[in-house]
Amino acid sequence: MIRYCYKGEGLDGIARLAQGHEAAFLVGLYRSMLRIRRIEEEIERRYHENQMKTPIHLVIGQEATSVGCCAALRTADLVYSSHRTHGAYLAKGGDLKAMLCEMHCRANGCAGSRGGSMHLIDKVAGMAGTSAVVGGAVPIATGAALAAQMKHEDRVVVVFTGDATTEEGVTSESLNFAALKRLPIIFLCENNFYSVQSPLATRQPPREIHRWAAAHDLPVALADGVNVLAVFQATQAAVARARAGEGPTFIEAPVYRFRAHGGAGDDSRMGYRDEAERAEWERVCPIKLLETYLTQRGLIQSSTMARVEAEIRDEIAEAFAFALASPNPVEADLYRHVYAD
Amino acid sequence: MIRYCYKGEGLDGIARLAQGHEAAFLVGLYRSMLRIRRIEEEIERRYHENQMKTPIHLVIGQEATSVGCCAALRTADLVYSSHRTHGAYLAKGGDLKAMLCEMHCRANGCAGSRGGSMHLIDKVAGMAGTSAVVGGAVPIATGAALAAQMKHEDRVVVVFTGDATTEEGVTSESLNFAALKRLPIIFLCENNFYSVQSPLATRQPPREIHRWAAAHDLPVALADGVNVLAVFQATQAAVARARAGEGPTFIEAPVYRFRAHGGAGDDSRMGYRDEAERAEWERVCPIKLLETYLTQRGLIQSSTMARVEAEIRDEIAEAFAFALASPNPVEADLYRHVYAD
Amino acid sequence: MPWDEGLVASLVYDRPDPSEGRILTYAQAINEALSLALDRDPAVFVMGQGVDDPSAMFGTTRGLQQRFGTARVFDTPLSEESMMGVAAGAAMNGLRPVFMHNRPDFVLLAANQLITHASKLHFMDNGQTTVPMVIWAAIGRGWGSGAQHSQAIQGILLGVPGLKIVMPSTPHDAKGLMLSAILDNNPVCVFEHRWLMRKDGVVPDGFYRVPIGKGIVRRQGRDVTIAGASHAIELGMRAATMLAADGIGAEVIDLRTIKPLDEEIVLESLRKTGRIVVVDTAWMKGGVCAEIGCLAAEKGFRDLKAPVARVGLPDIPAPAGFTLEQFYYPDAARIAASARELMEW
Amino acid sequence: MPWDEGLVASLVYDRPDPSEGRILTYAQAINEALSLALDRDPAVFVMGQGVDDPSAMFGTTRGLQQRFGTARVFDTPLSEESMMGVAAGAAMNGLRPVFMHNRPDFVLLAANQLITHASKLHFMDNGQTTVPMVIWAAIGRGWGSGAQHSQAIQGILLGVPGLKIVMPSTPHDAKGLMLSAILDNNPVCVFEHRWLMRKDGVVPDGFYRVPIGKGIVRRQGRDVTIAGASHAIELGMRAATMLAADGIGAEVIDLRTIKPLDEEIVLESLRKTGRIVVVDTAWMKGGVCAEIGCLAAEKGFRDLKAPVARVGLPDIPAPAGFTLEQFYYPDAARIAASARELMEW
Ligand SMILES: Cc1ncc(C[n+]2csc(CCOP(=O)(O)OP(=O)(O)O)c2C)c(N)n1
Ligand SMILES: Cc1ncc(C[n+]2csc(CCOP(=O)(O)OP(=O)(O)O)c2C)c(N)n1
Ligand SMILES: [Mg+2]
Ligand SMILES: [Mg+2]
Repeated sequence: MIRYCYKGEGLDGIARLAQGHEAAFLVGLYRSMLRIRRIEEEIERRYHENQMKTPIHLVIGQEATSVGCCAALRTADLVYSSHRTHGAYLAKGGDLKAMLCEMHCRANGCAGSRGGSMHLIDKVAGMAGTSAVVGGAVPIATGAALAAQMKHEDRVVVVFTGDATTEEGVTSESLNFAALKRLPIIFLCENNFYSVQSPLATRQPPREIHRWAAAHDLPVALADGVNVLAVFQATQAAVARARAGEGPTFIEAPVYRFRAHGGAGDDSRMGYRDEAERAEWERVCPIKLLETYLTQRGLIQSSTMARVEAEIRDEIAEAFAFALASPNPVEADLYRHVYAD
Repeated sequence: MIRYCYKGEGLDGIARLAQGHEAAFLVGLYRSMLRIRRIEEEIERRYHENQMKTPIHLVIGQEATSVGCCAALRTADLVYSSHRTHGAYLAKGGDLKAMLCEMHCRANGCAGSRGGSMHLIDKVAGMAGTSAVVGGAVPIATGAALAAQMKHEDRVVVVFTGDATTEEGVTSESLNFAALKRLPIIFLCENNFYSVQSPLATRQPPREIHRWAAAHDLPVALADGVNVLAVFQATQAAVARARAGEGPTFIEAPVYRFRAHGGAGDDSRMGYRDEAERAEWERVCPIKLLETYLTQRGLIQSSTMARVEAEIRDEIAEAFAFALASPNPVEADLYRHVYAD
Repeated sequence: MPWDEGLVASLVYDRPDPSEGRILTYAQAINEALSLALDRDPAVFVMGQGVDDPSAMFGTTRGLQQRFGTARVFDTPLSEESMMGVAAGAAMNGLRPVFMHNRPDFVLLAANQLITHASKLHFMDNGQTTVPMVIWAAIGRGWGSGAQHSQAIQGILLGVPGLKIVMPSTPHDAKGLMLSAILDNNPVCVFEHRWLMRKDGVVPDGFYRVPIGKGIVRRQGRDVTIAGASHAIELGMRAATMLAADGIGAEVIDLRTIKPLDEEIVLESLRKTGRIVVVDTAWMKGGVCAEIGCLAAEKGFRDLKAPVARVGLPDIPAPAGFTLEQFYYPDAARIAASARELMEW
Repeated sequence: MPWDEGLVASLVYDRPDPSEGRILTYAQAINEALSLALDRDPAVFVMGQGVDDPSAMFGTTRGLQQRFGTARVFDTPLSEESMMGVAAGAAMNGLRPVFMHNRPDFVLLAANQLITHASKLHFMDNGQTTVPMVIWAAIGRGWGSGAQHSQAIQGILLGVPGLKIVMPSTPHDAKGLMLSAILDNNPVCVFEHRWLMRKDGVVPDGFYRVPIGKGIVRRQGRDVTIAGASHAIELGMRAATMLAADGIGAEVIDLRTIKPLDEEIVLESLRKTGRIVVVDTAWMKGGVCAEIGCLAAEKGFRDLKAPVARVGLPDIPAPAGFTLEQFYYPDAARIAASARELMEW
């Protein structure tokens, strides 16, 4: 039984929104998504080797949200996220080597092997932080937006959340506060209909998440989460509002994760969701959709595609090699940074 | 400056809703409200004597919500409330002597002098419990409703909350759960526009509380909180739905407290709210309104009114005397009921 | 062995001798306890995120929803604070909830309902209401769990009046203490260590209880007492074996309940050994180690021949990386070294 | 003397000699610290329920909003968990929030943000972010505050790595520790006892700091150490006077910071006296009393001439009623009695 079907416009939606965008921009989005996909696939492929002794929460299938959103941001803008953090980290420009070092528990990981895959951070890129506690990053991002406002900085904050995150009271509290203070923040809710193996229907009454958010008195949008341009557009509008001092926006983007909640591979066969449901969503894979559009319109050559694949492959191979050759932390590292000086 | 004006229909609203109610019923509501008012006034009058070493949160001005709501309930139905608990306790039929003993820290207080005025309880009357933590009683009441549902009991639960209570994330969480499970519960939000000395506008963006609640996917109502019949009617409809297995309701009732947040007397002169605002609301004092209606229509005689006043006066005098003559707890009491057997 | 696997299979246990009785894993023993409790009393129900998932909370809730229905075994929204209050409210009204969390960190989201409400309402109401509920959480470590997914919170909750906390170390106790917890008329935290979930042990059939508030001597010894609970006992027993090789007789006290504490069993052992190493899976500061260390100096002072020693976590958040974890978590060798120091004092 | 009054004016203090310097109350000293900090550094801001109320948090925030504006001194919604996260997020981005709570019970609603986030993020990020924030709360008791409005939570938080906790006992320290807390680059809980708010004391003008992590000897003595912080020092000093009448010399150690603890000052005193009574305004189990009691037996064992003694709250929720409160809370007499017992040991 398919519980959650795709309700967007698919290729038509892409075609409609692609109007007026340069080919290079579209190819850039495509490349970004493909890069994340390939990195995730490589992580997944190697996971059983036990070199990455860390939980992983793959974003395969959900690349359009991170990429579409971050394309509308500047480096100075800040991104926060939850446990499912690879996509946001990479889309915001986070360093791949530092990420893989972190996942391999190496001393030069982006969090010095202290954070793990759920705590990717790259301050230079504006990937500001994450929380492994669902909802944990929401008020922190709200506080970052408050700081931007108080310091009169031209900076927008985005926090990525899941559907279940809206069940945590702290999310309601934070929406209220952001709306009250008109903070420059965007709540980007990736609604993938599941929390681990629990479907939305066992956790929330039949309502639309963005309508719930709207009741907190802030503008909301529903953006097709497999359409990178829809996410881009919605974010762009929200960013403009935030920069103009008009306050927060909540964006709901329905998406689907093609893999298990955590770890490698899909776990649909365990029975909590129908393989047919995943198959339906795989037909609107965000990368495939954009690829189809680009190739149909002749906006990308197959030679370019091959080159992009090769570049990505090389980058990934090098990054993994780098991580595996990197040093382990030593005991003294444990005692550092418990307190800040 | 008057920040929060009365927006109801005043006497006209009473007149409209009084249609079809027996005089005895109306007089009963009047008596109930008056009794609460007189009890509160006597508590207030004596507070400076330092015999009641307990915080107090008077409901003077807010009597219609407790009385209107509880008039639609049965003894078997359960009421939970927050710190502002006197009204709900008395309207639900809680024992006056036990309440005053509790406030006088006597061993025979309704909570054995262990709870104080914020923890009034009378299990026989269905006054099930309170929390001194804002929002604390909301999920507990929701759990009581879950118990009623699981045990197939014909029992409705009401939880009284304030406007600020809706800012606590746990309220959002509880509304979600109640709606999801279609629990037999009524959230009665007494919106008196202030939390201690903080006006609503410094805590919430300009939105209507019941609309916020509605976004959690449950029926909501806005009932004129100075009109005891409006509260009665809204509760009655909610109770009918709950008994029919149709789930929860959220009722917002705008009201005004005539006294300080805590303690005796009004504190408007401290400047956090305008005395003119209180004066405006005093013109629609819930008791006065109903009294005017009853006398104008000849539904109550002045002799009856005098008798009611006298009865209440005597009851109060006796209850205070009883409390003052009651024994103090002894040291051994402290060690009881830390753990249940 | 990624993630889930890594989290529960990090220790290799000796298999018990099957001739001694029926062998179950720790997780199966909990499953059996829940099943028995649900069967005996219609007031019992099980709630928690993913209790009806295919992965079934390490197997502890396997089959329960199928057998007892969705009304009595149900998944919840991600609303820890509200759900804790819902459990308390249901408990105050005649039910016996078992509220399960797959990590103790998430219990902290409900600190207000647990600490300020569930644990205190019976007292505040002068005994008029009881709050019979079980708060179950799998504590643990390893495989990158890090600072936000592996906090052992027993020390934080130790000072909360009205609460009970049990931490079984064997499948036998996991079942018997779970049944006691469900039958108890107070909020009882049942903290189980992930690394014990696969441990085998002899588990009696049918209904039985292990009393809350009573420890047990796991190994006799005259020289030094090693006291702890849960996974600390695993380490303590191995340390005792190491010490025996040096001719040091370690007495291992499994507290089983850490609140209310079986003070007498600790003091009794101290009377014999005069030395104590307190071991805990949580932080040493202000937790179980501190409480028992203080107890020894307060009520067992006359017997003390050497300083009290504590072995637990340093005052540092848990690191995520594998190498750092090895430096962070105490092991049997560290316990043994600590005991040896006391012997040389 | 209803409610608010009753809560802060329950003790009568000796007035200090004005010739010693400028006299302020404890609440005024805090007010001055906040004012100075806001003035010196635009990154500092003050938030909390009612910080701009006419009653101004016992006067500690009086006039601040008028002087520094609504952007830097603001009231908040009733959303403790989110506001704690907001403070942490602001702190991680260059600001220095002071988040005020008029009761510590409400801090527990934010346990997740405080314990699992603010305190650990600096470590988790490998030192890349700092979280300089102050969590202020007025602890206290009396006048029916009861189980849900007077929990002293320092013991609960003692085990949390990455957090600092200060508990000043004098107006001088209230100012100096508040300034240190605001300048510290970590989350610092500043717990102040309501009953101290009216206490007078000599408070230097201008900017100064009392170092975090350093205790102070309030009274010298050779026979027994009384260690504690905040209001416990008030009681301890009175107990010392009582003991002096019996010819017993009590040394009173004001810890000032309870995390990180000044272990050396305790051990040093113990070297002299060999006896210790640990006093705390919170529960004795697993809290400050347990930690220091254990410390004495762990690192001060050689000096101990008698068992460690703890004087704090029993393992019982706070009762609301006045009479019961008298049995519940420890006083100077109980401390003195405890010390006398140690002398007779
Ligand atoms: C407060 C809290 N509760 C439970 C968990 C366990 N958990 C980790 S991820 C997750 C799923 C969250 O679902 P959602 O927010 O929809 O994000 P998704 O995983 O679907 O991207 C859960 C329940 C947690 N990390 N934090
Ligand atoms: C969690 C929590 N935060 C703060 C307080 C302090 N407090 C007590 S009553 C109150 C006002 C609550 O306002 P509202 O819910 O509107 O109820 P009202 O007092 O207006 O009836 C506050 C802030 C509290 N008791 N609990
Ligand atoms: Mg999801
Ligand atoms: Mg209000």
